[in-house]
Amino acid sequence: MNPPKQRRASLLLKPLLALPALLLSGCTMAGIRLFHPAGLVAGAEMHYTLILVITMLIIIVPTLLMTIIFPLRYHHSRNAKYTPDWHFSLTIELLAWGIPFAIVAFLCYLTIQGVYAVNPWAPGILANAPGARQPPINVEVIATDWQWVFVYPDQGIATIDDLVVPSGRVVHLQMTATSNMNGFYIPQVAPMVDAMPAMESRDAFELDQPATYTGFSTDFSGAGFSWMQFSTRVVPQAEFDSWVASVQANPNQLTYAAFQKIAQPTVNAGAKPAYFSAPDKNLFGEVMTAAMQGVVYPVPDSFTKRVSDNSAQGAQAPASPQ
Amino acid sequence: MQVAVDGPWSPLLGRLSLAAIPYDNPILVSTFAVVALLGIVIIGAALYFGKLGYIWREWLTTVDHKKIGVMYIILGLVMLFRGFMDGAMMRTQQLLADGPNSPGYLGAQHGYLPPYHFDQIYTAHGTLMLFFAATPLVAGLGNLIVPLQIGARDMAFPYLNATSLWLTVSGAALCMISLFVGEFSNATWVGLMPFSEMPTNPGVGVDYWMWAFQLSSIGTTFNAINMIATIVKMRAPGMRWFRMPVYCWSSLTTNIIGLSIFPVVTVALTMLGIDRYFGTHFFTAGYGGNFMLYVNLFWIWGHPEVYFLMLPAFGLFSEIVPTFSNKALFGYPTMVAASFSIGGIGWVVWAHHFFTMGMGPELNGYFSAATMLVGIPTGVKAFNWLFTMYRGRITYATPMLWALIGLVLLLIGGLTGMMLSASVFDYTVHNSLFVVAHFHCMVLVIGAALFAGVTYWWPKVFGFKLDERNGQMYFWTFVLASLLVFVPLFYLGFAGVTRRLDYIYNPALKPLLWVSEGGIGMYFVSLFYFGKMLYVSLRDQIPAQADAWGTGRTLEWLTHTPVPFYNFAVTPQINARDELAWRKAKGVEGVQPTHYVPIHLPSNTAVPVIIGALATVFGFAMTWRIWWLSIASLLAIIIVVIIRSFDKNEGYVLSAEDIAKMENQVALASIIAEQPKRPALAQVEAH
Amino acid sequence: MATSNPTGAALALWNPGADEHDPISARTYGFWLYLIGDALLFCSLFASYAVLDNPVNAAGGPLTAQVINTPHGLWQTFIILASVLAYSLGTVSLKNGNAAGVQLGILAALLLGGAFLYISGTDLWALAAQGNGPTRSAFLSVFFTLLLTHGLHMLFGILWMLVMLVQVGVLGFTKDVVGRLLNLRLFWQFQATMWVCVYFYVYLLGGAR
Amino acid sequence: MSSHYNPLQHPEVQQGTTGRYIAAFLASAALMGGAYYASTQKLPLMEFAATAAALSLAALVSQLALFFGLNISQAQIWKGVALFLAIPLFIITIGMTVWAFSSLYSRTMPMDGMLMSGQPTLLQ
Repeated sequence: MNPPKQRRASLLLKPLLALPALLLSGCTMAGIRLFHPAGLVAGAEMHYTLILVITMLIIIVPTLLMTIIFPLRYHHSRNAKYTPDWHFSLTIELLAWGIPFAIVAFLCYLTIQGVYAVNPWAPGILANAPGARQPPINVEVIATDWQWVFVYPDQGIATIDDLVVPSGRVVHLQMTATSNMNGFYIPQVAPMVDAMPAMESRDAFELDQPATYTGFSTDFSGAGFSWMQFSTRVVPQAEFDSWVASVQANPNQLTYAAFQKIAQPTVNAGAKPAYFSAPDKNLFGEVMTAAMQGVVYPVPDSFTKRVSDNSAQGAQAPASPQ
Repeated sequence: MQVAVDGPWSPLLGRLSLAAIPYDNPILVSTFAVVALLGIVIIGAALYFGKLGYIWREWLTTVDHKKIGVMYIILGLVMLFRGFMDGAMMRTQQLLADGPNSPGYLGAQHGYLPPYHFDQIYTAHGTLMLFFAATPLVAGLGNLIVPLQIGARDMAFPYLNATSLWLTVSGAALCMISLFVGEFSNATWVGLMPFSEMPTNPGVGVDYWMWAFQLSSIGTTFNAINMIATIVKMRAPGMRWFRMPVYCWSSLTTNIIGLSIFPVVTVALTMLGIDRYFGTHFFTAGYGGNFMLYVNLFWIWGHPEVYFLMLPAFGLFSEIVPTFSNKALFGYPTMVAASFSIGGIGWVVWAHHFFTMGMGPELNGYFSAATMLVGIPTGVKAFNWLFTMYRGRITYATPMLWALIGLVLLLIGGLTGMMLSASVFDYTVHNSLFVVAHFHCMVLVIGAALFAGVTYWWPKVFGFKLDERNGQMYFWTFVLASLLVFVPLFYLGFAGVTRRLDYIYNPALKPLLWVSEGGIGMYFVSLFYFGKMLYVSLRDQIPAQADAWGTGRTLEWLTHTPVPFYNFAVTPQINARDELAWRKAKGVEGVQPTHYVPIHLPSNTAVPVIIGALATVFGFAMTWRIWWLSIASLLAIIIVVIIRSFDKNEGYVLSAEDIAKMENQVALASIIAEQPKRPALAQVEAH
Repeated sequence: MATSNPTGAALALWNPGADEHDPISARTYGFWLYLIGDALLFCSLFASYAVLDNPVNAAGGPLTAQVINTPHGLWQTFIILASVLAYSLGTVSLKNGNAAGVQLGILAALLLGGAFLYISGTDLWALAAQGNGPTRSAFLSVFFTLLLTHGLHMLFGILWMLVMLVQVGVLGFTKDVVGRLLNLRLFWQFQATMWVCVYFYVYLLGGAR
Repeated sequence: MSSHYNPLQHPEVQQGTTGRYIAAFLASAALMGGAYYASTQKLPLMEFAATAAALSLAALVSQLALFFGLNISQAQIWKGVALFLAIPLFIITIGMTVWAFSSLYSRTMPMDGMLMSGQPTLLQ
């Protein structure tokens, strides 16, 4: 399935799905992020969703109409035709099983196709993407309690809560976590994938237009979970290169010891970013190994019992040792 | 081998100390005041009217399936109320804590609940609604109606039945105790791993959750065994398999599911328990532990559990729609086939709850496709209900209204569920409010079915109908409230709002949150009408007919209203599917038996309620690590069971004269009437 | 009883006395259902075992092949089968109400069960004493849990047998006692069946890998 | 009435016979002994697994048929049906769990790659 056709389909179908949303809350339409996918992966997700929904509406809408019409039509006051003993019809039963079966078969076919298209480990849809000819940008993602650490092994830099990637390049993400499971998600951009301690998961996306998105955790991981956001900035290649150079010049180095301080439970309200040069080459592996050896970063009692005070502290406290 | 716990521990009281009582939290203190006041009023009233002995003799120690059913339903409704209050608090918190400039009250930075408290509230909401509201309501209606519909005297194992009830109650009691002593779990109702493990969650909250869950699931397993054995072994003569009402079929499938899934979650919880108590490493991240294993085991239970609750709802619709369409159920055999298909498919789709965890596309593809298959039998059921209404004579009594709205909700929930089953869509909304809205649609189907069922069978049990006028007001306000609460959640989900947020980052979402909060307000209005409905019906008590709705078709409407505690004075002979409709067609629905034979009934026993109380103590002691008390209460349970097994009591016999008297004056046999003491039989040895 | 409807045909509408169901068969059926639930409990343990029997989950500790004693396992298999045989022969004496025969069968089954538990217990104890206790790794956690779950079932069965020894003497063969004896036979037999699965899966397959 | 009811005449009491039980014991013990014998024979893994599985399965069937006395008579049919319905669940629980985790392990736990080279001591 080639991408341009897909986008056309999405453009055509989008208003259909958006209509009720518009009616209900026109003012917040802009906030309904999933109706504005960016990039091929999210585009494919939207595309498949729309086809699936429309296929299902083929059966849902008539059934809904019947649900409304039958009780009205056959209300006792209307004296419509009444057949008290009619309780079986082979034709209707065959249709009742057959039509859903046909529709479900089609949906199954479509959804399996879709699964391969957006498989986060190796999205089929990115195989022929414009950026596929260039080497991918590799980013290692470590979810701590409750911040995101992004390590760029090829560039030798690291950031907190700030994912910067060049446009027109495929981005490969490798994820793990320190002590709790988190869900990595950038709506409109990348599929949701869990970041899990002692395990490694992956995600991938490519965006061709510079833009800024918000990402966050989707899997509850404790008291600071609601604040666990990060910004995703897609910038032109040249800007990315100069940004990398500026971070490389940063004197803060992300050794494993420095990381252990960062990984202490911290609420980074407002997702204030921090930048590091020369991260430990094997930081990702060391975090995974530590998790496998049973290292956890326990949340101090003060955070759990009186987190209201602490989230305030967290907002003022430096997000990272600088 | 006890894992060292943070903080003080003493041999006598374990981790329990005065600091465990949250007297500094105004919300909990006021809740405690209300609960304590209610408790005092209820006990005081019972004392004042001299009913304490009656409650003990006729209710707490009963083994009558109808009384047990009623108590299940009372438990379910009380817990439904508490779960609803939790839900209201959550929505209010999200409304208040919206955006960085949102104000904070009662010591919270945003909103009025600190994250830790908020997390406990939604955990409690999920746990209570599923295990202590929906499950008891489903089990209660099943207990009440299935033996009546198959013409049985009681369940196959009345004593086990009471034990199931009291184990469920003990789980609910632990949840209630956790409000005022210590804390509840903050690790969500599914128990997130490794978050629930000792290193990251050292408090007693997870233990409370674990034991409440464990005790109630043991109760539910027993109940499932009992129901299956009842349906297989206790059917009245002539009640062949394909003469059983569809509700019994759906009870059978549901309990087959229940029996097969609950052991799995028992294992998962036990593993978590020994992790927490003995320091093993099943679900930790380190030492080779695999927390995905918990997720896997949990959802092996968790997904069929959805159908465990859903199938009885379908069964209820299948009873109510024909009655109020005054027409036989359309497509009975395919209805049965669809129930079994749903049960079977429900067992092989669990991994769609963790599409985002990193299984390969072949697995995600398989689980997506398998999940979609559920749409086929569910669609068949919907069509069969529609064609039952087609060319019927429909009346809009309250149960029918609930059934109709349930059908509409099922379509919406089904559509969104089919969307979610496609993992390509799930990647965008997993763990979002869209999911929350979807499964609330589904539980509202269950809720609608349960309200329908309670309204429908109320007159059979108590002898008078619930007030129609207030019932309909309750219905409309409830439906409006549900729409207001949950439609915005779909949109919030599309906006990318995650579930379980105690703070929402985007102030632009305020209008939607307000709509949702308006729905909560509307729920309070509907609650008022619910109370008014109860009050008016209890005040007027207009006697109902045996066939209370006039168009009943199944066996339970054949016996007296209110139903005597012995169900049928003489066991009916079954001649057809929809026996009562058949008798009406033959003009013999009023023919009563001409003579009676004595009925053998089991005696009441205090053992189940004692087991329940000891189980509560056991759970509490384990939670607080009071080892001596845990061992003592566990031993006490075993000793009580052994003592009971030496009991020679063989029940009692209701003489034919007694039956004749009660048949002429039905109120004497009603389940709320106090029965005179009847001498027990002793068991004799065989030779 | 039959009654006639307006058309005069005889219709059976009521069936006096038909509510006397067969209590023993309902009871063994209910217990059978419980055993199926119990089998699913073991089944989830086996599934967990299959997942955790993996070098990743051994965390550097031993795997199945290093912690089992296959010949011991074989002896345990024979012992538990013999125990079931003893109990079953006891129930053959039940056919003609021979209380002494029943008690003898139970007693033999009980002693053999005790021997089984003794072997199991000493093996596990020795393993834990080597430092390979259940807290060593996730694999050992599931290994111990699987074997101890089976052991706890056996222990419960032995307790039940003790109670039945007394009940046969004190109460005689009442309906309840006979029902319990039949259920206990199912329960004890079920432990042997589960042990065959454990022996096959853990001792033979696990040992071969 | 239950007072006239002789529990010893119940078919489930009367069904047991000494011969059948002894046969059950001998069959099960021989089959399990055979499986043990196969384990001492240095067979290739798959071949041994198949042999041991077949013998153990036969031992289970012999217990079901001879010890439990499961058959399709009126007294036992519903037990048979219950077991028949449960067997697929046993297979699904174990089989699909193993399938899911085999995929998950190969994707999320790359043992021989980065980790082993980084920390060779961990898993030794």
